[in-house]
Amino acid sequence: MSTPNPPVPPPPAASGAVPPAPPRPFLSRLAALGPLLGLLALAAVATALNPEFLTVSNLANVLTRAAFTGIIAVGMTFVIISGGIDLSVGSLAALIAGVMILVMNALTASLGAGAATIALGMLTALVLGSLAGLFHGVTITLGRIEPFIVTLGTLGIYRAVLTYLAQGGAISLGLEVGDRYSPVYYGTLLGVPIPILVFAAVALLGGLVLNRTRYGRYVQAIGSNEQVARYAAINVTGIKIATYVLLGVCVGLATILYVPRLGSATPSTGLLWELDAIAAVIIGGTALKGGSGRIWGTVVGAILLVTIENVLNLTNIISVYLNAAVTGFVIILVAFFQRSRR
Amino acid sequence: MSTPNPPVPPPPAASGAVPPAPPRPFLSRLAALGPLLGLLALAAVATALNPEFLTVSNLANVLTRAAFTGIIAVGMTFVIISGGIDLSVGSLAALIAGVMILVMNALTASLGAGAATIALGMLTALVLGSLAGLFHGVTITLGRIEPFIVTLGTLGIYRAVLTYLAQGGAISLGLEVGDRYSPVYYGTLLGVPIPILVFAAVALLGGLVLNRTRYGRYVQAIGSNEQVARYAAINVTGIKIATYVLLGVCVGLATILYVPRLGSATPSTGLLWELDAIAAVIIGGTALKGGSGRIWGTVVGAILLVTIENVLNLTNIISVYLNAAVTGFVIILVAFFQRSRR
Amino acid sequence: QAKQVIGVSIPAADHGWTAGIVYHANEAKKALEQKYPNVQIIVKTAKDSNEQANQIQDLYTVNKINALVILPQESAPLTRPVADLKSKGVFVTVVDRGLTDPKAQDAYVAGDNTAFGRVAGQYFAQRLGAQGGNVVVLRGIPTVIDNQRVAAFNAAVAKNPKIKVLDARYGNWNRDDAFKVMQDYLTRFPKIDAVWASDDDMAVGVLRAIQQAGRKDIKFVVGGAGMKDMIKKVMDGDALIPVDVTYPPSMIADAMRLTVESRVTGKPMKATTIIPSVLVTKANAKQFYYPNSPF
Amino acid sequence: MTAPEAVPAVAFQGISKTFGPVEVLHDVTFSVAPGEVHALLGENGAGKSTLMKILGGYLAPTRGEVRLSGQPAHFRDSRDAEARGIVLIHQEFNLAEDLTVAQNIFLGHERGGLLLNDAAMGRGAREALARLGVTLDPRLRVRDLTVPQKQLVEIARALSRQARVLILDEPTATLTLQETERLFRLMRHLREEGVTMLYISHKLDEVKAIADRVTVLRDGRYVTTAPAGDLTQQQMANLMVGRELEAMFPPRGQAGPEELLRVEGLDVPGWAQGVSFTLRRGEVLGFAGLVGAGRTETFEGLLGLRPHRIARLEVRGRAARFRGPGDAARAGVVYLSEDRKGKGLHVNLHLRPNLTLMTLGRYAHPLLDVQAERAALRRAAQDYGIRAGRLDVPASALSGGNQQKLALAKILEVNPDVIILDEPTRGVDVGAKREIYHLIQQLAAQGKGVIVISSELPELLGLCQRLLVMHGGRVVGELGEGRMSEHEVIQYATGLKVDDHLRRDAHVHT
Ligand SMILES: Nc1ncnc2c1ncn2[C@@H]1O[C@H](COP(=O)(O)OP(=O)(O)OP(=O)(O)O)[C@@H](O)[C@H]1O
Ligand SMILES: Nc1ncnc2c1ncn2[C@@H]1O[C@H](COP(=O)(O)OP(=O)(O)OP(=O)(O)O)[C@@H](O)[C@H]1O
Ligand SMILES: O[C@@H]1[C@@H](O)[C@H](O)OC[C@H]1O
Ligand SMILES: [Mg+2]
Ligand SMILES: [Mg+2]
Repeated sequence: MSTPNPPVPPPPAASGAVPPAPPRPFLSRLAALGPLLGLLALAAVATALNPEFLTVSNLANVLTRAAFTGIIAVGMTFVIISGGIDLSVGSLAALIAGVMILVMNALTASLGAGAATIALGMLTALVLGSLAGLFHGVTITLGRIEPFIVTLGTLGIYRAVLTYLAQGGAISLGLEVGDRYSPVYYGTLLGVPIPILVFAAVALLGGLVLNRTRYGRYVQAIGSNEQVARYAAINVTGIKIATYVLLGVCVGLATILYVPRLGSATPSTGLLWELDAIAAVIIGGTALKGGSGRIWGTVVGAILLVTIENVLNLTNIISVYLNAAVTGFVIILVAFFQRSRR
Repeated sequence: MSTPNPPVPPPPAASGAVPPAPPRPFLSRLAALGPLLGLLALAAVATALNPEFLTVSNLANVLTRAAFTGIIAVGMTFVIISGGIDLSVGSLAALIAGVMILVMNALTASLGAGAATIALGMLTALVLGSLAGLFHGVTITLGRIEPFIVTLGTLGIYRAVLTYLAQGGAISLGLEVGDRYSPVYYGTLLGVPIPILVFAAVALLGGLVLNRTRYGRYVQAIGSNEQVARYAAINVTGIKIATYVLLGVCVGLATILYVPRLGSATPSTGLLWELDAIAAVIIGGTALKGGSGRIWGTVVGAILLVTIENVLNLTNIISVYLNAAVTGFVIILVAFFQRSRR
Repeated sequence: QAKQVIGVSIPAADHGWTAGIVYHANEAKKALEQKYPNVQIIVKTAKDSNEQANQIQDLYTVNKINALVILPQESAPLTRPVADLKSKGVFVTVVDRGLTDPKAQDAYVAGDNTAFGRVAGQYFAQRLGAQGGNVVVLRGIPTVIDNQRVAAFNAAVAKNPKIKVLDARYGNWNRDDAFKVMQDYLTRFPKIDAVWASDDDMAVGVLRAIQQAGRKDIKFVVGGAGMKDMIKKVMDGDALIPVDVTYPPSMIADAMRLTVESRVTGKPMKATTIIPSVLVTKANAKQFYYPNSPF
Repeated sequence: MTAPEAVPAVAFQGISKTFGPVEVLHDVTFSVAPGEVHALLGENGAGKSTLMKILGGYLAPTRGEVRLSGQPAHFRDSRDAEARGIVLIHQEFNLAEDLTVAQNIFLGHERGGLLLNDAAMGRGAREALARLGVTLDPRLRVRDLTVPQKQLVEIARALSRQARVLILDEPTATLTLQETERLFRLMRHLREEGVTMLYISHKLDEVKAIADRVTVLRDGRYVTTAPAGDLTQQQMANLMVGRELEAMFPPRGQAGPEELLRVEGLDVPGWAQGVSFTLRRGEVLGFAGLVGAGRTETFEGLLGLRPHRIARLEVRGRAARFRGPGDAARAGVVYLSEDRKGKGLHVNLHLRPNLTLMTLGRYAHPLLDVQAERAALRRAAQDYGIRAGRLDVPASALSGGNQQKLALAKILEVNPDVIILDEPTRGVDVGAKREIYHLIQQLAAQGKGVIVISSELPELLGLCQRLLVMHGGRVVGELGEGRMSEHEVIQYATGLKVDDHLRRDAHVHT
């Protein structure tokens, strides 16, 4: 099996047994851009309704907000592509926020309200996130329980534990640490808000991992056909667990950015983020049943969802009661434009 | 290979290859009973904690409450088996409740507060439910949009429209119609509350349709492999649309039973019912990716979910903050016991 | 005179009381804009704290508001975002659910949550009298104001040692949940003398559950906030609903009016305006009855 | 190179395998010499694939062991076996449909460091395919490939590994002569390099052509091993079925006068153009052509499964229109797909619902009569010789050939007038093939019209009264009984020859 020149003569000219593929039809390429076009259309409408939409400060606001669920959605993309789902991310974010604040408040006594305390708080968030992900992954793969069930269960558990820690009220970050920590959300680097930078980094890294590493390849293979992956000697269990851990880390990261924003955790922190994150992934063109997907689509999806809300805030034409209806309508509309792909 | 009689030739000499089937392994049968065993175990614990659990009136309460999401979950079972999902059921229930009440209040003027008004109100509910289902089905199949997206969109739309109709407040049923209508929820037949009877009827019918009719078989075939179903001359589009219509009718029916309970519809009516309904289906042993499932499992799942809540209310051992944690834990536990099936 | 843009940010109408808030805010907007042609009022509703934080950011960045009237979804999470706006020169009036740091606001208009619990508690203590009785409580959703109310209620009820609070569970300010919790209370406790539903929406569910069970042991139910149907019952002398405790959603209109007036006239606004929670009885019920409000 | 050497490359020693309560391999012992092509023969369900999966590390034997070059080998998994140089080309495709050709070929063996080197893998995939004489864009998603293309990818994947022992489980089932010939050339080349090959096929002529030695399994038991040269095809067949097999092809019947189906000017955009033909009662009409000639797509178009245009369609003399297979089935026209797993059979469903899927109306009164369905299944299992350990199992538990029989049984349940069979004997053993041929003739004798699309020329030549040959999406030749010969067909199929009366639309290009 080594000869550089193929031992078989080239096929006779007449055969053409398997003709080369025709170029991918233009329309289907266009459809893949569906969510992006949707976002651009929405932006155009928004600008027409209120030119303030296009100001740097407004766009910065929009992107910063998209960062939280966006970062989570990047992790969720991996989970969904591998054929899984995670309903617990919102609750997990709340729990992480609560524990992280408690840890930082406690550490302030010994370490002061400085960088060390904040760093340890951040570490707590990441460790907690990955532990939760590990638990999900192990229960789903080795425990052989549907991901929907496992994470529906932990959705309840995490939020309840937070409510318990907060005794029904709020867990608030000490003022001094809060001030030291606040640049993580409110600060900018070269004029760009930190959360946007982190979001961009996570998205780029996510795209790279998904499309250019073995791990990403295996995630797609598993989601496409678990049996085939197993036959290709891929460690299906390990890879699947890793997707949940990855998502857990993303949740931890998002929480790290989120805590300085509001400086507290309450029983309603992160409520329904799971829906937003999953919606961003699906709007972005990843199929719910897994197998294939794209990170940039997810990013666009996350931004799109936030933009709808922003546009609604910028204008006054719709009854306040109907906001959710507009959001729903736009979501369906955008999906309609990318539908021919499937 | 000789007799011309049937369309199919007689056995070739060599075949006779079919030995009688040995009984199905006991353990796998047991695992299929997972949710039921879970329910029984829970009931045992509940009785130990508070003997009141086993009283007729408490069980009647539990089953009556289970009826709403239970009826919806029966419809949801079909949708999920066919490979779909519907996130909008809770919002749809709220909208139907609102419109139904408005219709009945309006009709009271002309038709009086009698049976005719109530019957037309019920008809409205069923028609509305099936129209919504039709919209979902058509958009999903002919519009080729992921069911997750379509129903996430309508989830927002329906609730927003209700909020708009109620101007944010409550839409309340006229007192007189309310009184005439109330037996539909509060009444009993041979000592059994009406909602329980309806739930039982829906469940039986659902089981029959799923396992013993052509339609049910087609639903399973489509969920198992849509392409194969198409090649087998099954009207995939029609059957899929029908599952959503069926679910819509179930939502209408559940709402018919629900409205007399509180006599009003508010923006929080039916909140998160979709999660309960889907959870009931999955806990009952239907796979989220479709292809196969069982109605009785769904019924047990729906009852189980309500029972957990009931048990928590009947005892005092757990901090109120942690209720949701117990629910989550029990859900995972039950799933664990039926896991070996997969 | 320069145009004044006032942002009003309130919770979405997710239950009766917040529906009242939305209604009164929109009514006040109409009235105030009519009265002051130079004033523009933008009313926004938010379904959770996060969305509300986004919303006030948008009101500032895009609508360039001069003043903000806000009823925060939750206290702690909105403190920082509101403080941020104030630091940028926006005049801030906070309504009802206070912020955790009063420095983040210019003015505060509120119902009295402690009084809300206390007034109800006092009624229980007095009404159940010497022989006392068994009481069950339905709480709202886990929030600071809910904690305040329950604490005040418990403190007031404790004055009567014969009263036993059997249990307190969340009904989430929701009719449905209250119905279920009450059903289970009725199963669990053979003798209940009175129910503190702590909210009129929840009282609706409680009444239905009692009616269904056909239980005669419950002497009365107290809700709260002043929903028109409940006020009507008090007015009509319904035995089960002898009293109500006010917590009027019209406080949003008061806050808006006070804010606009101070902006237009330049006169300073009072730092704190507390709208007391009072006991509604058959005698005074008429003055709390607004048949046209959705709440 | 035919004599078994002292140390066999592979030795099976007393291998048994049970699935649940059923034992499907019983004490199988034989050995394979280094550098030989060793064919494995046996009826459908004889246990060939199971044995090969054991060798490939995908299954563990219940008893017995595999020895490699004399050393006992206990593989933990397929990766372990691959590390020892054993590579298996699966009978059922094992491709991740969402991944591209290149991604599948290198799945589990990606090239590159921290970041994957997609360019290198693309080149590697192209080379691997080129060795098979295939030019296929490695960036295509496998989902979008035709069945034969998938098979070629599957083979290319195995070839891209450094195999010392290569197992080919029915690699040619979906290939035509040309690809098969190319594969054989490659196999001979590998043999020269000392690669040991195990080869499974139901095409006995191929076995004669490529194998050095032959081992026969019957009902999971070892029967015999013999040099391929010492056995005639007839003898091989007899050994497999354990009795004397009579003539493969029954005598052809006579087509009646009545026209059952008339197709005029059928276009399936991108695949076929101007296809016209008629089918008469009692006729068996063949469609020949190379892979990619567009036969499958022509009929998928006809049935309304693909976008298509048609100038005129008549069923039994009446104008008709098929918007989908439902319309066709109602008109008495059914189609058996060549893609069994993807389009033909619900592998996750049990046998019973599979069998009755198209004829549920018969069992609905209005509730389905499950007893009657079971009876139908028992009858079909008898009639079609479907061999299964148990009947209450998912279709996936059947061997490949038995799945094919079930798929065939399913469409014939409809009792149609026009039966279109796309590769009906793909993966079917000789005995069963013969049964299917008899079945086809019998259906024709009952007055039905049968269209057979097949890549096995002998089959078409032995069965059909008339043969249409397609090339490049057009019908280029029509051969009546007199003119049917392998040579003629290939002339047409490769585009070297076009019938005059068809030339008008058949613009031939190379
Ligand atoms: N996973 C399984 N579970 C149960 N039975 C199985 C399983 N896999 C194979 N079998 C059974 O084992 C027997 C041998 O199957 P196998 O696939 O090895 O046959 P084969 O010789 O390759 O047949 P074919 O020529 O049709 O491919 C069959 O009866 C089949 O039904
Ligand atoms: N990947 C491809 N992309 C575009 N066109 C293709 C591709 N592969 C094949 N074709 C075209 O598709 C047509 C039909 O291919 P297909 O292999 O299904 O034909 P077939 O005659 O049914 O072959 P088979 O012998 O497998 O039944 C041919 O015209 C060929 O040019
Ligand atoms: O929404 C709450 C309402 O329901 C309660 O009665 O009073 C306080 C409000 O914030
Ligand atoms: Mg096989
Ligand atoms: Mg073909």
